[in-house]
Amino acid sequence: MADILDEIRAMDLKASWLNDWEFEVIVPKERIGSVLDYLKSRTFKGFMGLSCVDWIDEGKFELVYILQSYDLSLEAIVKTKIPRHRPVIESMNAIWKLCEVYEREMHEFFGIEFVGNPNLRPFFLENWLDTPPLRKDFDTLAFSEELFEFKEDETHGINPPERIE
Amino acid sequence: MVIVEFLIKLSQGFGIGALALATGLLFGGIARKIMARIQRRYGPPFTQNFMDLFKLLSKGSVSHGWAFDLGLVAGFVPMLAALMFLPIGPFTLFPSDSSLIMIVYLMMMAYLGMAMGVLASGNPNSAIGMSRALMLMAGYEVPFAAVIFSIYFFSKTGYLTQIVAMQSGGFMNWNIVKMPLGFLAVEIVLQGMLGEKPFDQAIAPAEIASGPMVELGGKYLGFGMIQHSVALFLETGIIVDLFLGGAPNFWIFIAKQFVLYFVVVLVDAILPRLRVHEATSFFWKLPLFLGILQAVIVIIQGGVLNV
Amino acid sequence: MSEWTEIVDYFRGRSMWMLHYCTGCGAIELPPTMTSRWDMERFGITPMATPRQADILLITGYLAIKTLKRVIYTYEQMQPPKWVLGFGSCTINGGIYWDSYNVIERLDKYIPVDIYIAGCMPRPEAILDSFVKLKEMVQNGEAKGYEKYVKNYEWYKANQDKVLKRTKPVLERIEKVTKIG
Amino acid sequence: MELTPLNESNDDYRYYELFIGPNHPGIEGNFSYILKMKGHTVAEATPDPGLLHRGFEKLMERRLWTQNLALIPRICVPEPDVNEVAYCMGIEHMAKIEVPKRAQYIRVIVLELARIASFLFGVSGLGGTTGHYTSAQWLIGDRDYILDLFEWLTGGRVYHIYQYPGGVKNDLPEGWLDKLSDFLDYMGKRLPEYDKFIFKNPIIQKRTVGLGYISADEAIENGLTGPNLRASGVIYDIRKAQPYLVYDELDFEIPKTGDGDAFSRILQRRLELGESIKILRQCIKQIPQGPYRTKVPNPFQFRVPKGSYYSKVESSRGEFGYYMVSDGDVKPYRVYVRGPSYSIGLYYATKALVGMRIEDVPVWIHTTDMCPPDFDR
Repeated sequence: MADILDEIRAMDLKASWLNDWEFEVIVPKERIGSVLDYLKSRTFKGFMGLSCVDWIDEGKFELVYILQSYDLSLEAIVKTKIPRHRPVIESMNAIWKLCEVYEREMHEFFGIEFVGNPNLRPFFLENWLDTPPLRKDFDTLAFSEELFEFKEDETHGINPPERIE
Repeated sequence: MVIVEFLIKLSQGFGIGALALATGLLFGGIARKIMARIQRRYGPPFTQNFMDLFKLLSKGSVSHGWAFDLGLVAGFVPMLAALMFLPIGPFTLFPSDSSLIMIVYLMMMAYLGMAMGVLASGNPNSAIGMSRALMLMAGYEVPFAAVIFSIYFFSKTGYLTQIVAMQSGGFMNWNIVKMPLGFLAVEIVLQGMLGEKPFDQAIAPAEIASGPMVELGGKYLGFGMIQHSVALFLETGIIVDLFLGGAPNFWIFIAKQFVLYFVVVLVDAILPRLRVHEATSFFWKLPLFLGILQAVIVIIQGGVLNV
Repeated sequence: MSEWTEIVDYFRGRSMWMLHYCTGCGAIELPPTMTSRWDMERFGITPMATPRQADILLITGYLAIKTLKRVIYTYEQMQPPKWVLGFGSCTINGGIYWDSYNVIERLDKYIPVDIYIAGCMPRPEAILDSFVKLKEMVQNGEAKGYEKYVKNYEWYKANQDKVLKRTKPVLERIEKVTKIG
Repeated sequence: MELTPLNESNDDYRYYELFIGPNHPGIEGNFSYILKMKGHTVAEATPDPGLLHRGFEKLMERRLWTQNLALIPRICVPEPDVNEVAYCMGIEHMAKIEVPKRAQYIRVIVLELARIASFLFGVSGLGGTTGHYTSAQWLIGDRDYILDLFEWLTGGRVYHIYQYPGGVKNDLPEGWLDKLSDFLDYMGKRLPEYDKFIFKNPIIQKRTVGLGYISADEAIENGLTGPNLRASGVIYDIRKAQPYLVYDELDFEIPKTGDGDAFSRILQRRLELGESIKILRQCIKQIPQGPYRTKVPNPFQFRVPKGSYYSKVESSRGEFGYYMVSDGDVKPYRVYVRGPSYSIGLYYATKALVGMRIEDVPVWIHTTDMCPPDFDR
């Protein structure tokens, strides 16, 4: 079990255990494809999820790939950072076809471009013209107040306030 | 005097229609109650179907073009017309010497009319539903035809009143005793005709959102409901006349009908729905086999042995 | 004439077919309401599969913007008389999602609601209670939400369009870093 | 006038579009597939999610760590406790809070009860889809006994908001375990009836056996988890492989069905239900006395140390994972939720539904037991 971490460290990557079954690997952006490919060949066949963290002060997006090995009962968390002002990264759909959907979601919620993903159409949101909503600089409360115009005093009575006969 | 006779016939016709409708609705209500009890519920009042129909007829409705309207009329009128040939207890409005064929033909016409109407709505769900209904019809009409053939051969007539008369004189004269296999086939066919599970593919709500009825609303659905109630009366009624020896009066007639329908409801409560091609191939296996076997037996009895 | 209306209203109240649009979490409390423990068929209320056949539109919970569009389509396909029940706090004022960017705040700005059921989530008793209340309202000729929709159509339409047909960003794109929360 | 030729090369005449959902009785929740149909057969399926999207991940960044406990059960409605437990376990790991043994047992009891409730709900959905309404009514009726137990324990029928970092909100009420044991006896009596009525029903078998076969490799490649994965023959259960809470002290098996078709998926759930009952019985016997929670600081000052963690729990649908990032503030910096239905509902379905007849689509959806809220979030 420990040797997988040694192997990864031998590739000049930072890796550490989070608990008995989870370890994290920090990978530079250019090598993410080859590292994921390597991990897949080392029985990490299950692709569990793709997440993104918006480190706004640092000006970086951190992409987090969560992989699962059913043979070793291990979970690998692979992290990479990309610049926030120009978020472009290669798509992983050559390794897992499934990635396509996760990337489509991250594209919609963070505005990250995945080079090589053929399908980055809108997914969860319809007619979305604002800042991608999960970015830290998107203010959901202001958006909600502006669009839905909800005011406390309107709640009384169920009639349209004006023009009621 | 012709006019008086016409008026009498007309009012009798209306009376029969109303009676059939009321009986059908009541049966539906009782079936809902039985179903609820099987499902450990209290269930609606058994008059619920009357209220539903009244409400539907008082509701606004949207038409989908003239073919839609015409189709519903074409689905509803032959059903009523078929009713006029059915001996209900001792009474038949239009005695005809080929009433059996007449009824079977008119019933089929009604379904085809319905098909034309709902297809005009343009909703793909109703198209799928109707194609399923027609496929199912292709399934159950074949064993039904085999049974009708046996009846014909056995009774040497298509005159329903006469078939009923031949069965008079006690239980042992009923066709159910003489042709048990045919009756079994017809009871299975009835399940399909009424569209009860496992043969409710046409209106499968979870698959195609109630199929042909998907675009029917308000008064149109009300007419659909009338058609279904009349069909329920007609289809159980024809089996009572063919196999259960008719009835000396109206009350016994509907009691016999209800027994038939009760079996259908019980089966409906415990079985899920088949796929449509499975249902059709089922009809072409067991009921058709029973029907043909019955026909063969009848031929051997009547033609060869001269019993 | 008024007696006839009273009779019609009486039967309308006794036979209400329901279309439950499972917009949100509330859908989970509907099966118990329909089934053996609470059995709403006692009151003549049956679930229906399509909007054409339904009298009641039961909105079970919050509405995402995308759902709102479908709900409006559904509502407009239903045939009068029709009534809307708003189920759960989310339909009243956004509930727990009051600050969400994708959940509308108040349902009756977009379609007329006859009865609200408060709570998150309301118990099946509350749903049945609202049905009984709606029945009384219908029988007394008070539930006229659908007429209000026709009368104030422009008002409703303007509200709907504001949310559904956005042509420019709602907020100005802020380049500078703002503190959230 | 020129007519468009009606031949093979003209696709418009061969296909039509059919919406299954969002407002369709055959689909679970508010979710939609746009099917391109040829006759009665599906030629292409496009999922259309987002109808339930509430922006949970955004809202959680705006609320305190403990406030979020009221928000997250709403991610998966039929089985809300999984979310609470996964989230609390994540906080406990990052903030290094010890959870007393009794609290861990209570969590196991709650999780397994929720699993049974979710099973009953799922199979009743299958009953509704195949037109087997009687079974749907019976199962939902029985599920209510569980909801009553939950109501007694937590005050809520559906959403419990019972877990708390460091343990649970309050101790088991007096006599609760006896009632639970009564319920298990009742369930034990009902199960053979269900077997006869549903799982041995020839028509249910006819409709599900051989439908939507998934091989083991395919299941792994497409990110399936939980019973769907195990039904394909990959025996992997987080409760066994990476035991959390007190699952390593309990004795239970992972049943094997392994045919990979729709029937083995529901059968897998049915067999796991038996194991859940076994677990619950052991918990009733083994649950120790003691405190039910570790005190944590005032929620307004409750800060989780800097760091990130992926915590996961085996739910009745598969792996529920929470990837949580803290920057040492009173609010989470980022929480990512991995719903178990995500990959099967949004990705695998586009491949699996192709070539299926329209009547099989809802049945397939219900046998995979997908839950749209957990991928819409």
